[in-house]
Amino acid sequence: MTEMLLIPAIPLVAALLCLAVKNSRVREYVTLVGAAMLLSATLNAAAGALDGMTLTAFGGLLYMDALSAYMLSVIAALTLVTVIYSIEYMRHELDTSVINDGAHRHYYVLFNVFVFTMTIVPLSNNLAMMWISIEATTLVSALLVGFYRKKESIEAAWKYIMLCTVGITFALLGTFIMYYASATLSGEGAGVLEWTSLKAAAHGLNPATVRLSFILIMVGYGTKAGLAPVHNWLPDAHSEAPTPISALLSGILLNCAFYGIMRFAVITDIACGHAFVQDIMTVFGLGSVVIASVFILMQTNSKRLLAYSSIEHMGIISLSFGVGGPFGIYASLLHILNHAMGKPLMFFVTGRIRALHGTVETTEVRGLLKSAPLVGALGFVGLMALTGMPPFGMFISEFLMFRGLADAGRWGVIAVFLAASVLVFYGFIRRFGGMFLGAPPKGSGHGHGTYWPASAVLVALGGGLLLLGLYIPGTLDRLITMSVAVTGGGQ
Amino acid sequence: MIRQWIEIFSVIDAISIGMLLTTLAMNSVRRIETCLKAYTMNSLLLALLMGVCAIYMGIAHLYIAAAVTLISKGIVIPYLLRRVVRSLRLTRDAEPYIGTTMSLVISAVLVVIVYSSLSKGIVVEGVIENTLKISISIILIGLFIMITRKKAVTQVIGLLFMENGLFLAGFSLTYGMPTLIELGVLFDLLMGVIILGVFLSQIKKAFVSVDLDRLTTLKG
Amino acid sequence: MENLQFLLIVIFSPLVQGVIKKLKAACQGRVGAGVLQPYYDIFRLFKKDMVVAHTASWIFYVAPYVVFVSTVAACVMTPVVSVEGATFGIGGVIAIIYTLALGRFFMALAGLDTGTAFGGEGSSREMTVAILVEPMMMLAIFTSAIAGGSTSIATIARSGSVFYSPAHLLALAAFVVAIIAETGRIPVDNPDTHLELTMIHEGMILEYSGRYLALMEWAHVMKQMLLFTIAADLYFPVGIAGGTAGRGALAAFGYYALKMLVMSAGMAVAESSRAKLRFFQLPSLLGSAFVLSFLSLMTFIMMGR
Amino acid sequence: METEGIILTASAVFLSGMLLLAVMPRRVSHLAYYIFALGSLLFGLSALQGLLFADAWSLSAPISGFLALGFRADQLSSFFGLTLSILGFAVSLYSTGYSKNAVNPRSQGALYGLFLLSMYAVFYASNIVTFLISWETMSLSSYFLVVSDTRDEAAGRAGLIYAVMTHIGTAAIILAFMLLYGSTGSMDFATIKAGAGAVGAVKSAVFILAVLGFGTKAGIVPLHTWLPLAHPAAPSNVSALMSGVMIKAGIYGMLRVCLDILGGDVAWWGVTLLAAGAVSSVLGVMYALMEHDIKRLLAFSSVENIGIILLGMGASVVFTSCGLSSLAGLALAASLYHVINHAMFKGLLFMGAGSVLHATHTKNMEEMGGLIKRMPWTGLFFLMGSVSICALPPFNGFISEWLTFQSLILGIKSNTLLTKVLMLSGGAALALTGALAAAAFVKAFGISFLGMPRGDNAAHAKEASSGMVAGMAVPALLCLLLGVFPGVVLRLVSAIPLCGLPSVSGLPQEGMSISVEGGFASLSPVVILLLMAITGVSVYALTRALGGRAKINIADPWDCGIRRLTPKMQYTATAFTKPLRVIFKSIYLPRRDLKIRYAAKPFFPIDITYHSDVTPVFEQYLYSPVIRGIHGAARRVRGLQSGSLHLYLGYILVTLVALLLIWG
Repeated sequence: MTEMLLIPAIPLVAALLCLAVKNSRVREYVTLVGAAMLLSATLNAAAGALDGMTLTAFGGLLYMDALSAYMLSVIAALTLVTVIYSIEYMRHELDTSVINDGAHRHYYVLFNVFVFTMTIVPLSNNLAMMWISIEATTLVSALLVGFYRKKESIEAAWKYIMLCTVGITFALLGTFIMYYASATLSGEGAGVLEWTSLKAAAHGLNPATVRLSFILIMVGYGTKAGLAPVHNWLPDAHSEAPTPISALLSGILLNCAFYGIMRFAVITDIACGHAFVQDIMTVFGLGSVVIASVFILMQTNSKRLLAYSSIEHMGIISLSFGVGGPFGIYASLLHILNHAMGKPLMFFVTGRIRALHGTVETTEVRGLLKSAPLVGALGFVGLMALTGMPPFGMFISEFLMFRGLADAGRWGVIAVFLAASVLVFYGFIRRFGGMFLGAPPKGSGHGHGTYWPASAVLVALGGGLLLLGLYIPGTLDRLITMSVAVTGGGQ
Repeated sequence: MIRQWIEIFSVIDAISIGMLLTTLAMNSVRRIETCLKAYTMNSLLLALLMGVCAIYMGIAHLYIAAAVTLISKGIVIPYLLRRVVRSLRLTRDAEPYIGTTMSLVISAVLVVIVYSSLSKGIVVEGVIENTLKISISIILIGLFIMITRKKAVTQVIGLLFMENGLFLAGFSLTYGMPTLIELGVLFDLLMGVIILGVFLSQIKKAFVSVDLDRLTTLKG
Repeated sequence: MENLQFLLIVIFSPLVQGVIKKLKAACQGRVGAGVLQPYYDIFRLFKKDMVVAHTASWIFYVAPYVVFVSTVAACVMTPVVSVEGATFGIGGVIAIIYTLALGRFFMALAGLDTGTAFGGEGSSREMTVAILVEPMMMLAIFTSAIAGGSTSIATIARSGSVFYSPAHLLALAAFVVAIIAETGRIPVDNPDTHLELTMIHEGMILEYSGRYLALMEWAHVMKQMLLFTIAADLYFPVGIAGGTAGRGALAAFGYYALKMLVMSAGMAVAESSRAKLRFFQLPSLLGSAFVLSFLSLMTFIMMGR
Repeated sequence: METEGIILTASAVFLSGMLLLAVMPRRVSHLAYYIFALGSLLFGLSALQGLLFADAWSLSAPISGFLALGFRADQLSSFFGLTLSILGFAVSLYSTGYSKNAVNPRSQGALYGLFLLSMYAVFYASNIVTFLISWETMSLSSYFLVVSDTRDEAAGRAGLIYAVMTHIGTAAIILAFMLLYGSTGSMDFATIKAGAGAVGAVKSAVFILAVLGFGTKAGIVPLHTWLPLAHPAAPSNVSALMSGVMIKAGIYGMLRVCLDILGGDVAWWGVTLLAAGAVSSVLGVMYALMEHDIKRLLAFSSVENIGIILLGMGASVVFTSCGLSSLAGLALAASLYHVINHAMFKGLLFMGAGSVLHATHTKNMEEMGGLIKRMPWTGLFFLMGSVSICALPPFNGFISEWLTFQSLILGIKSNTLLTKVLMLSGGAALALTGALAAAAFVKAFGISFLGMPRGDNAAHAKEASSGMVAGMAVPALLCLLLGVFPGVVLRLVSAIPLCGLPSVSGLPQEGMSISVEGGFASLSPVVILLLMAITGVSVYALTRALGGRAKINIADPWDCGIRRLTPKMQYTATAFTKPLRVIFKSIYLPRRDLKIRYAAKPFFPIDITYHSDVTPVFEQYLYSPVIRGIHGAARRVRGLQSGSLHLYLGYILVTLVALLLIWG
């Protein structure tokens, strides 16, 4: 109970403190400490979940099982990472007087509120509650996307909020219809929209109704999760937001939205049979992978390129979740973690490139391996990881997805996916490889204040990806397996 | 005895159809003030419908819901929007991408699609049988309006229409959710509108106009 | 005893060369030198001092020995008058051809070693010709090998199985062209000239003198007689000792001498009745020979004989 | 000592070397290569044990609940492991000298170690996921080695093409493996093999994918285009390993999947392999002939040799499909023999090229010449390598090509007309290849090592350091030994069940000589060698007897009396191959441009620039159009993200409506 309530409380308090304090350094440390506490609280709760206990609060409004615990730990861990990098990034912005102190405070307040909203998502058992929190994440992050108040950032934020609000409207409609489906079954009442009770009653739900609701959910949350063909806000928002925020958006926000889809998919799976869910999620997943691959090929702005790669990876996650089975869902969850490590790593790298060269255009930067060895090397690590190369984590999750697809006999899907992955690799190595290799231009790489913990974080992320490529620690393995059990997959 | 009256004259259907008509009207309206009026009308109808249902079923918290809707959608949001519009000195919307007749046709098609796909799929009975279909049609038409309109403000209005439709749907499907949830939803929407207002003025500042054709620098 | 029959080639090859020269002279209405002239030349060269270019490396000094040695080794593997003998198991016809190729390889290197234009020209052309000749020779031999059920010349010769079939005649035709090319005779090369633009073989060994030249020349005539011998074994094995129509050793000698004489005559006539081709017309000649040998192979596969 | 133990120690040695590189100062970083040499020795020891005593060790470690890293050695893996160990040892020795002038020796050294280790992992991987991980690690480490000289823009481009091509190949491999897994339900090669009967329908699909995937790595024409770019761009010690062993990993993959797992008993598979082999060998060597960049020449010749290996493999498959198991064994033995041979001489030649590059700072043969006088050892070893690769007795190349010839001629025993014709045509192709190769390497050795120096760098070249010489000596010696004692190799090869030689009537190795198919042909190279030695001695004696001591007068070469022969007057590499450019112009599509600036037309030119090269057919007519097409399509698709919010909203509406219509 309390340990669960602690999780959202911490960032909320941090936000209020940031609002209060004048000194920018203090703000940073408040946020840092908050993130650290958040992580410890989450892991503590997750440890509980590992022992198979599920927590509830506010009469089942909040609820935590292995899956929520897993998502929360990813969120908390990435939050800490991002805070550490934010410190370096925002200091640089202050020093180069891109922003003033007010904006600095503004940033940290919103940052914490954003984290708060995201922690609510996995905790909410009531599906409408989940919707509210997801919508809340949109509203807060929109302000962060528009942080710079430049033309482009405002445009990006506008598109982001417009598209996501429209999308999420359908998600709410879907939720209503789900409510109706369960209400007609088990009468009115507060418990009607609770995931736990819905899952329990799923067999009896009217398939047609549930199908309609899931279609709406898929479009609604899919928009937010950046699944093609309703992904269009994503490249703009990711490229215009401050780099740490881009990392958060792509690393966990997308997954929060996808988390909503997961919860609904579980119910739909039981109510309408697996085929329907598998087909619709495969369509969205494969579509995202293919479209993203084509866009990656031609992209020269490294942040936009990474944004499209996020679309690709959400596609992979959806694809593998859709195929289901013992491997598919495991792969999907594992891929969420891998992506939450690889994408921030790459975003931070581009952040440092921006600090070094003042641009993120791949065509204008050369020879990073020479001028900034750490950035160059880790950049290559991130590149290989994101393109699903062994010995990095994503290869394992993608391989498990192949296994799932092979079990389902979906050779065509594998073939198409592999073709697309070749394009992705081509685009990545062509663009980023060009940045890292070659001779650095004269007088480039004027050093900027790097914050050593940030460097440590970069190394840690790279190391983590390598580790997950060769060995998945027992606890993690168990947590994921239990989450798979929660979704009812694996039988 | 009122219940019979309501049933005889099938008031609920009447009101919801009224909402549909106000939405369809958006296809032809050009002056932004008028758009706002149409929206206000639409919201008032929604509140009225809730009220009627409250009487019809005599569920206490439906009165609250109706009241909240009336205040937020019928009064607060239009007021906010009007202020924004005034501050931005907007009068007419630019010519939409699709002409009036054509867009009316498309809206009709959307309605047909909704009716067909719902009647073969989801089964709902009782007073709300039509309301649901109408509400989903309203949502789609609202989206369609957003697609055709060029000015940011009119897009926001389209979005608000969608939300009215959404509320109609939610209401007809759930007879008002647990109040807490409902308030949360409303709060979110309110925040959304406010933030949209903020961005509207920022757009005005940055781009000199709120003509959305200019918001196309990010592509590829 | 029969293991030493290769000495016949080593010893008599200059004689064959002499005979060919004599017959050629006869065809051209000259008297010509005596048939023993090549011996005199070789012996004289052995006694002479040597002039070596300062640009030469050790390759230049080694090459003559390698060429000579490889040719002898090839001779050892070839049955001359008798198919009995332990030395034929050392390696079949493929081994023979590749051993000869070793000699050619070093000769070409020697041509490049001194860094003169003639040497380079000679090597370049030699290798070019080799590229066109070697495959066709191989194919011609494949036919016999398949027919004889072995790639060892002795076995092929012993099993006088299906000779004088269309396949064999085609193969023979190709092989004759191969011999002409390999021995550097008209119309492929002109053995008698040192005119810069036409030399192939002579170009490569232009820098040589004294005993090295002697070795080179000797190896060359040995190679010529060796090829005659192989042709005889593959296509006219009549009268070879231990063969199907096996005679005694003496008769075998007789037959062998006769075959050599006939071939020399043919060579002489061919050479004096034709003009040398331009280098870039060679491909058409050798290419058609290649087609012949390929056809022979195909006909054999189709018809089985 | 237990083989597992040896393996683990060897791996530990490698890792320690890599770690040491991280900490040790730049100056002494070359010492790490001694550690790698030691590691290779240990691996070699274990591989020998695996082959001689057929002890199959296996190791495994879990990745997650469902996946495990697994390694197992059977004779096939051990054979390739042995090949790698020998060359790895030699190249590591060589690198102790060569790496001294590397741009970034430490990272290069670490990558080198990783590269070697990953190749072992590929050969010993026992399940799909392990294989793929090792495979990609191998590709990546080699990619980074190719681009390791970051100053070199061309290397960057070569690396890009290499990376993309290899990734395409990997995609095909993954699909092939997934088909195998899907139809047998197992990830472990042994289990898959056991259940291979169930593969059935998709069998041929797997074969095609495997040939495409592994063929890309092996460099089969027309999938070879990356090879002549990447191999020359890499540091020469790495080029030696890439050409010597890495491309054989492709061969290993084909053997493992198509022959070992799927049984390789389908006639048209063999036909396909034969055709691929013939084309690759002929075209490969033809392009090699036209190269003036010595490393590119060697790279193209690798394509040729892969072709020869494939000829043997294809023949073996055909024979298996005809039920002629003994001949199948023979053909496969030939192809495996060529695998180890090519590893030796191509490794040697690349090391030699490396020393030349090291000494003259150029890869262009037109600037070399006369090197044999300044670099006697390198010259000698390069010559030995050239003789071996031209399949001239008594060196090793001859043995394997001889065996290949025999198996192709014996193709007459196969049971369909097509296979008979194809195999003998393959023989013709092999003959042609041999002749072309001879020309190519007369050029390679003659132009760069003989004659007069064509440039200052060549004139002042220095012999390579002792470490490099030692590194070259090892394979050079082996080239001779493997050529003289074929029985040894054949015994090792015959330990591989695929060759099934114990059951074969062909190749009973009676001591020194080998005989094929009950005396169809026989060969005893050692006798040939002895013959040559004896004749050599006796001839020398004869000349002494006839002419006494040689009296040699050193003089200028014959210069037609113009008194000074300059290096410019020598035959150049271009001139050497001119006749072939003319003869085979339909294949080469040669391009020449001749620029003459006149003082007074037409008799007094100031200078003449002549440039001539051949059209890269596959790049120009196969790859460029495809790439251009893809780029064009991608550019057009980008229109979807036009930046118009209305359009995006439209997507949402359309998507929703579509879904409603499909599933609603």
